[in-house]
Amino acid sequence: MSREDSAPILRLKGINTFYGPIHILQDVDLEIYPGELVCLLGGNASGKSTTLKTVLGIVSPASGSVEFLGKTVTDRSTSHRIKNGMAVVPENRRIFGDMTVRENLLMGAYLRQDQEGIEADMKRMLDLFPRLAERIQQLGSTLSGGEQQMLAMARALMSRPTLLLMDEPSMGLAPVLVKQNFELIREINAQGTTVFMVEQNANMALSIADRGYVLQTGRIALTDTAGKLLQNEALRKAYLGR
Amino acid sequence: MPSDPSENGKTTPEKGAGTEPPRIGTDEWVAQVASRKRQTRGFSGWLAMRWERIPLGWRFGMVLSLLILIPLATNTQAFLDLLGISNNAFIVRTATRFLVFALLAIGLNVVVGYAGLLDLGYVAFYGIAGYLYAYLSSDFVRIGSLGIDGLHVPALLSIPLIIAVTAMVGWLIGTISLRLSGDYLAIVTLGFGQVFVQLVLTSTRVRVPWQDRPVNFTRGPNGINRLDDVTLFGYTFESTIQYYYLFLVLLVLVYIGVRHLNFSRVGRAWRSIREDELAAEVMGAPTGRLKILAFVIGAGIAALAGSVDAAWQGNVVPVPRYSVLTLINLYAMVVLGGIGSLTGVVIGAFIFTVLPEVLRSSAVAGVLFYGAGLIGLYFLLKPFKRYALILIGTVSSGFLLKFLVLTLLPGLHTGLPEPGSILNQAVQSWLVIPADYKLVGNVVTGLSALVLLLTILARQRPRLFYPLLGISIYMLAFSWETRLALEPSATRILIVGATLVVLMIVRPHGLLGKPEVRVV
Amino acid sequence: MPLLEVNGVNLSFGGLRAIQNLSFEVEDQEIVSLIGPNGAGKSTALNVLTGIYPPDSGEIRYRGTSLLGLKPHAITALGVARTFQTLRVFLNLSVIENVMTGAYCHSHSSLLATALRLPSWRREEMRIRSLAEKNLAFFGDRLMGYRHDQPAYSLSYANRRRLEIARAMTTGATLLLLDEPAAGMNPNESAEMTELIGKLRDEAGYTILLIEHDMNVVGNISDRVIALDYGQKIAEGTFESVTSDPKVIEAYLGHQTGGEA
Amino acid sequence: METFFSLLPQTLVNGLTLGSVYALIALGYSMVYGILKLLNFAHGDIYMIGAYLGYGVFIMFFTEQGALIPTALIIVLMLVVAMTGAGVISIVVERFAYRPLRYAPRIAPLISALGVSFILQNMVQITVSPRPLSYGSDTLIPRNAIFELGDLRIHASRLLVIGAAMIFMLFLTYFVRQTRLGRAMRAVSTDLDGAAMMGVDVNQVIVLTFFIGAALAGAGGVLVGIVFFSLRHTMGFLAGLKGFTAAVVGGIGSMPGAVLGGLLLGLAEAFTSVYLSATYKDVVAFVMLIFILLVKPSGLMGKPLLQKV
Repeated sequence: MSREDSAPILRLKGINTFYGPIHILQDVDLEIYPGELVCLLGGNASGKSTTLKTVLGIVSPASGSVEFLGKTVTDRSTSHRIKNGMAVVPENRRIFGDMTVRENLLMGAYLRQDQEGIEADMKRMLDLFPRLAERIQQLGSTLSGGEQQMLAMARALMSRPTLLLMDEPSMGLAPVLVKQNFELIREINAQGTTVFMVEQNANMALSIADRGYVLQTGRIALTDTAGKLLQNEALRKAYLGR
Repeated sequence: MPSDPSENGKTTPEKGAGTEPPRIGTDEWVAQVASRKRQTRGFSGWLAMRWERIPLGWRFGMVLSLLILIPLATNTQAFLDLLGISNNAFIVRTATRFLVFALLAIGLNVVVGYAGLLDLGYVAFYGIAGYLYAYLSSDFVRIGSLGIDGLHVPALLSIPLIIAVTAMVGWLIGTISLRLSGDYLAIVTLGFGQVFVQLVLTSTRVRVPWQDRPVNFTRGPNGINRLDDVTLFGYTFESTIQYYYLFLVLLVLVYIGVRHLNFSRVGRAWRSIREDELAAEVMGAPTGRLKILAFVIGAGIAALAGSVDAAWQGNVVPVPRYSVLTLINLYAMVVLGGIGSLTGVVIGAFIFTVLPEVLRSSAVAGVLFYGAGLIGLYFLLKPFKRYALILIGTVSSGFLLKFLVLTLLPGLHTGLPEPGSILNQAVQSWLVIPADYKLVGNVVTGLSALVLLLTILARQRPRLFYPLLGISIYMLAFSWETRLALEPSATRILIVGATLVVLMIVRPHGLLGKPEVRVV
Repeated sequence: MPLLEVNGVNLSFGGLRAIQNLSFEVEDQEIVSLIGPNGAGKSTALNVLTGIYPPDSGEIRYRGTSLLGLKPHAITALGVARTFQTLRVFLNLSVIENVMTGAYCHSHSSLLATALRLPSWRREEMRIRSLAEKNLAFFGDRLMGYRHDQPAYSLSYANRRRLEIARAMTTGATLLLLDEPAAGMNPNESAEMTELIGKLRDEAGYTILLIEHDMNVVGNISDRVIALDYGQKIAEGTFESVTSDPKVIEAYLGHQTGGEA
Repeated sequence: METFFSLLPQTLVNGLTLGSVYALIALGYSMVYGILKLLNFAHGDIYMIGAYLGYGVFIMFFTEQGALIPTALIIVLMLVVAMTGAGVISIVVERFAYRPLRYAPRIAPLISALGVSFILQNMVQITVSPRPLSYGSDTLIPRNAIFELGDLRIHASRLLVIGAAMIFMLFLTYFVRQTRLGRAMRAVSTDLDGAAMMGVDVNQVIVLTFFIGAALAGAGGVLVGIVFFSLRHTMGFLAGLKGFTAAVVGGIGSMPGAVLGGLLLGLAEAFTSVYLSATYKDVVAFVMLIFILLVKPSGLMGKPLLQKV
C-alpha cells in the first residue's frame, strides 16, 4: 500500500543516536507517505521510543537527517515541527494532572493562535468524546485510564495534525480498551490523518497498519506491508508467539 | 553482535549498513558501552593510566611520604630563597588547614557522597565539637559554688567524649530530619546550622534559675580563647608543625577506615540507597538506620577534626569559622573533587585551601590570572599557529590603539600611579589607561563580563568570535590592571566563584567522580 | 499451615479503592500467578505484601507471623523478597555488587571489624561474594565471568530482569514475588524465563507468587491462578478454569484473544 | 497583657511588611524549583542586585538640590529598572551557569549557583563599594507621611511595600492562571517532556520563569531599601536564606505557599522581636521552620508525594 508515487511526508535518513556512551539508533532509514498508517515494532529498549523522539526533535541525532513535508527539520526545534503539523500521543499519555480537561485540550492547541478555530475544534473534540465533555472542569489526574487515553488523543488532535505520532497506544490498557483504541486510530487515519505508531503489541498493530518497520537493537531489521509482515517466519517466531 | 567502538557522533558510511543484519528476536547487548574500553586519549589519559598501574599501596605510600616531607622540604634555605620568604610558617599553617579541611570533607563525603543526604548543617557538628573542647579544656567554665575554676580534662578523655556527644547530636538531628526527604532535609539541616551559630552569637546573657545574674555561655562573637593544647601520653602538641603531623595521622586513619567501610556491606547499602532508596529498602537494607548511621559517622569525624582544630587554633570563634561560608567551602571541596570519591575529596580540599591562600598576594594572583588565561586560551584555540595569531593580533591592535590615542588625544593616557610588577608593566605597555582609571575600570569590569559571555555565545561563528575574543582579552587585561589587582580580597573570591562555575560546567561530576547513568 | 496467608485486605488511595477484601493463600513450594487488567491491583497487592503500602485493614501472615506494621526491610529479612515491574536494579553498581546488596539482612560485621578489616569481616565478605556468584550462576552463562564487574547499566533489558531475580535470591528469602518477570521479553526469552521459574521452585526450593500478562508463561508453570479486577478477586483455580471463567474473559482477556495481552 | 495588645497592630504591620518582601523572594525560589528542581542559591544576590539598581536610579534623580522629578515617578522608575535589570542578569546566569548543567547530577548546579553568588557579590563590591550605602531616612518618603488609624500609626513606606507586593502577586496569579504562557509554565512544571511534546518551547518558558522570579526579587530589593534605608553587597545572603526558608515552609514549588510562607516568616520575626528579643528572631524563625516541616513534611501547601512503585 505504500504510495511511492507521492513524496513522503516524513523521511528519516541514516539516523544515529547516542545516549551517553550507548549507541541507540544505528543507521535508521524510514519513510512515511501521506495517508498511510505505519507502525514501528520492536522489543523493549530496541530504540522505538528514541526513534519517535528523534522524529519529534526531543532527541537530536548525532548524524543523519529528518525530513518533514519535504523540508529538512533535523536542526529545528520540537515546537517548529509541531507548528508545521506533527502531533503526538505520548507513551503513558502524559496528561497534565494539575490541569483541567479543558486546559489539557488547550495545551494541545498551544501553538495555534486562531481563537475561533480553537474553540471550534474544542467543540468538535467534545462531540467526538462526550465523556470528556462531562468532565470538562475536572482535573486530569482524576480521570480513569480509558478517559485519559481519550483525552490524550483529543489533545493531540486539537492541533489539526497532518502527521499523528503514537507512542505505545496499547500500553497500560486492558485488552478491551486496547481494541477500542485501535479502532479509533484506524478511524482517524481513514479521515485523512497520516499515523505513525510505535507499538510493542505486534499483532494488534499489524492488524490495522498499512506498513510496518521492525526495529532490532537500534536497527531496522525488516520492513514490509503489514500483510507480508504477518506472514514473516522470523517475526512470527519473535513477536507473534505462534 | 558487532560492537561499535567509541567514535561518538561521527559515523562512517560503510559501518552498520554493511555488517551482518541483526537477528530478529535476540535481545543480547542492547547497551554497547564504549566506556568498557579505557579512555587513554591525550597526555592526561596516559598519565592516569600510568598512575593506575602502580599498586594501590605504593600510590598511597607515595602521597603519604610527600605529605610527611612537605614541612621539612619547605624549610630548606633553597626553597625559601626560591619563594623569597623568610620562613615556612605560612606554608605549614596552610598545609595544616588543608589537613583539617580534608578530614572535615571526608566526613561530609560520607553523608553527601555515600548516603546521598544533602546535609547543610554539617558545619554545626564541627562547631559543637569546638565549643565542647573549649568548655572541657580551658579556664572558661567557672562554678564558684562547686569550686570549679576551669576544666582541664585530659585530651585522651575529652576528645573521645566530644566525639561521642557530637555523634549523639548527629543521631538526634538525623532521626528528626530523616522524616523528611530530599530538599526538605537540606533546609532543616541548614536551619540547624543557623540556629547553632545564632545561639552561640546570642547566648551571652542567659538567665538561669540557679543564678542571680545572667550567665554568659559563649562570649558571643568574641569566642573563647586560651584553650589547652592536646596532650597524649605525656607528649604535648604545641607548635603548628606538631599539629600538622597529628592531623596527618588522624587523616590517614580516618581515610583508611572510611575507605574500608565503603567497600563493605555498609558502603554497598549506602550506594544502593543513593541509587534507588525503595529498592534498597525492599532488598533488606534498613534505609532509615543506614542514613542515620551516615549522619552519625559524619558528625563523629567532624567532631574529631573540630576538637583537635580548636586545640591547635587555641580558640573558638563562631563567625566565620563555623558559619555557612565554611560549609560552602566544604561542599565546594567535596563536589569539585568528585562526590563519593575519597581521593577526589582530599584533592578538592587541597585546591580549596591552597588556592585562596595563593591568591592573597596580588603578584601571585596576577601570575595565576594571566597564566591560566594563556593556558586556557591555548586549549581553546589549538593549534599553536592560530593561538599565536590571535594573541599577536590582540596585542598589536592594543599597541595601535594606544599609538592612535597618544597622537590624536594625547591627554587621555596617563598610566597608573603604581605600575606594579614587571608582569603588570608588560601588560600595561599596550593598554590605554586614563586618569580616572578607577571609574573607567568599574565600567569596563562590568562590561567585560558581558563581552566575555557574548564571546562564548558566538563561539560557533568564527567571523564574530575572533574579533570578540580579542576585545574580551583586551578588556579583561584592562579590568585586571585597573580594578581587580587593586582589590585582592574581593578578586580572590571572584576568582574562586568563577572557578566553581567553570569547573562544574566542564566536569559536573567533579575531578575524580564517575559520571552516573540515570536512566537507560 | 500455608506459607503465606492474606486475609480480607483492604486498601484505598483517597477515594479509589485499590484493593477490596482480598484473601488468598500460598502453600510452600507452590507457584501462584496473579492475573488481571492493568490497574486491577496486582502490583498494589505486591506492594502491600512487602510493606511498602500499609493496608487499611486485613491480615497478612508469613509462616504464621503477621507482616502488618513491619518495615519492608524487616519483611525481606523474614524471607519475602521481590522484583519490580519497572526494573529497579542499581544501575551504577557493578553486577556482582548489585547481587551482594541483597545479603545485607543476613550479614552482621560490626563497623569496627569492617574499618579494621578483621578476619571475621573477611570471612563474611567471602561468604557473601560466593553466595552472589552462586546465585548469578543460576542463570547459566548469561551473567557470568567478566560481566560480574561491569556496571549494571551495561546489561540488556532481559539480563537486568535476571539480575533482579538473583538479587532477590541473595536476600535468603524462600518466597519470591516476581512482578512481570517476562515483560518486554520476546517469546524465546519468555520461554527461557518460564523454564527458569520452574527451576527456581524445583531445584532451589523457592515458593513463587507471580504477576504476569503473558498467558504462555502463566499457563506453563502455575499451580494456581488468581484473577483480579478492580482490586477484587474474581476467580481462583487452575489455569484452565480461570481462563475459561466468563468474568475473567469479560474483564481481561476479551473474546478473541489475539496473542499476548 | 495591656502592652501585648497595644503593640499588636504595629507588630502585625511590621511583620506584614517584612513578610511581603520575603514572599517576593520566596516566589522566585519556588517558581524555579517548581520547573527545574533547582535550588537557586544565587537568588538572594539577584535581590541584592535589584536593590543596587534601584539605588542607582535614586542617586541619578535625587541630587543635593532635591528630587529632579516627582518622588512617585522616581519610585516607579526604580522598580522598573531594578526589575528589568535583575531579570536580565538572572537570564544571563541561567544561560551560562545553569543551562549547561541541566542534565548533570543534582548537586552540580547547586555549586555553580554558589559560584554565581560569589561572583555577583564581589562584582558589586569591586565596582560599587564594599561599604553600606544609605538612602537617608526621609529623602524618598518624608518621615511624617504617617497614616493614623486610632492608635495605629503606619508609615507610608510600609503601606507602599505591602501594596506593591500585593499588586505584583495578584498580577502573577492572573498571569499563571489565565494566560497561554502561564498555562505553559504550569505544564512545564508538572511534566517538562510532556510539555515539550505539546510544542511548548521549554527553554523559553524557563527563561521566562527566571525573569519573572528575578524581577520580583529585584522589586523586593528596592522595597527593602525604601523601608530600611540602607543596602549592602552582602545583604542577599541572609535574605536569600529567608526566602528559601519561606518557600520551603509554604511547600516549595507552590506559589500560594511561597506567599504564605513569606508572610508567616515575617510575622514570626516581628513578633519575636517585639515580645521576646530581637536577638532571637532568626533562631525563632528557623525553629518554626523545623517544627512546621516535622508536622507537615511537604510544607504548608505542598502536595504530599506518593511513593511510586
